[in-house]
Amino acid sequence: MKRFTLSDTPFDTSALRADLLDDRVGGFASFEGWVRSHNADRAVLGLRYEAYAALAESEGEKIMAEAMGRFAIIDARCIHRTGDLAIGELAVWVGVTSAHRDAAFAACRYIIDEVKARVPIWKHERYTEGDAGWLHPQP
Amino acid sequence: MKRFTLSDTPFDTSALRADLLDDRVGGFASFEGWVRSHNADRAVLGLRYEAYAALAESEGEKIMAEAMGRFAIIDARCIHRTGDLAIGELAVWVGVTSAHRDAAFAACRYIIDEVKARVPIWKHERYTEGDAGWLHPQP
Amino acid sequence: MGSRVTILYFAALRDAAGMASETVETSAANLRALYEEVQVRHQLPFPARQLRVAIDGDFAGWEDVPREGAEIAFIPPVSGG
Amino acid sequence: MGSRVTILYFAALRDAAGMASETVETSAANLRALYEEVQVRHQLPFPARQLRVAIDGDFAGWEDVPREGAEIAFIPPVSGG
Repeated sequence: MKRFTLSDTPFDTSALRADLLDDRVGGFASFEGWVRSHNADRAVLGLRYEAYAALAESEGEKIMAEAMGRFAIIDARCIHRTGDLAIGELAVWVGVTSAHRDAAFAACRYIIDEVKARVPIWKHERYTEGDAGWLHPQP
Repeated sequence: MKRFTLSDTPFDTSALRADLLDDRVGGFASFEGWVRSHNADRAVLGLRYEAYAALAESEGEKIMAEAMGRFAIIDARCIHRTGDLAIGELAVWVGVTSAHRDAAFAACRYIIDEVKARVPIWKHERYTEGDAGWLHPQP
Repeated sequence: MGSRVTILYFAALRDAAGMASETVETSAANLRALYEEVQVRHQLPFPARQLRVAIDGDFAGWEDVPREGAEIAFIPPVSGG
Repeated sequence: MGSRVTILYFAALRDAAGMASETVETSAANLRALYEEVQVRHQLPFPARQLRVAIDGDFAGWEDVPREGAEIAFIPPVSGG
């Protein structure tokens, strides 16, 4: 079963959430990254995510397995968009279920932090001033 | 505007989430409490939440205002069910938006923790063995 | 000279009291003394130190005075979420 | 005796190289030396220490040898999420 997926089209979070329904679940924590109109004080028109798909999927799946092992959770999913996105569109979704809320929060945070740090996906922003560029934050 | 509400019927989380859409939002953190089939090793048939509604609403609203003041968030909502709930039903929902994920996670956690600790709502569980009882955890 | 107040009971307190509310005449000097009166009468299962107390929909202090016409609630430990 | 390898370029590396991939014959002793070759040729904007490197879809080490037929990717700092 795949817990991490890339999607080149908008995705439906309610289907992802429904996939995690289980009557042992007491806590469900989720995180969504949305495309903002501003980043680092620059007005953004839209953006594009590019991935090295094969490696992104295997590294993403590794992160999900780490989360399953480190936290007392029941299940977890993460999906990340690729391609062109407009302001307000959903870039990434993480959902985690557990019996108790501590583990759900901790695992949800772990997954989004690791995905942002390790999965080979790159953001290209277009600005209202006409220029554009890749984001390559130095660690 | 009310950020905290009680609901005596099932509620639609997508409408609550849509209420928080804003193009300044980069991070959206949410938490849901679902009715589990087991609690403290006892098999649960279903449960009922009772609230002291006037005080629950004012105390809930106070928690939301505290979260708005303490964290760099854009907005937040919380809704809590009252009445009879079946296994798998949604008991509470918290949603928080922010420019950056740190604040959204921290505020979401603050709200659910404070709601559970301070808002006058009580859970009555019915067990498969035929008995039932109020949960009054000692702090 | 007592005050007439309405007392609200919730959850296990309501089950123990056998009622959701009652209106009583009390000469209790403060809310702690009022709770002690009703605790004895209804055999309520919590000592005051495990409860919070509210007057007219706001949390109040145990030393507050039961004013004429007040709606008083003794709040057992909560279990929402 | 060189090895024939395919190199993948992503994001700012692809823009700088002007291509998404190329197949090259290299006698570089390891992936660090291979990167130094292509960095000079394409004027790539990152030193190796800011990159990660992958072979055939798995993260690899800079001292690994470019095997014949390998697909090698130099991974610039990521910005998903």
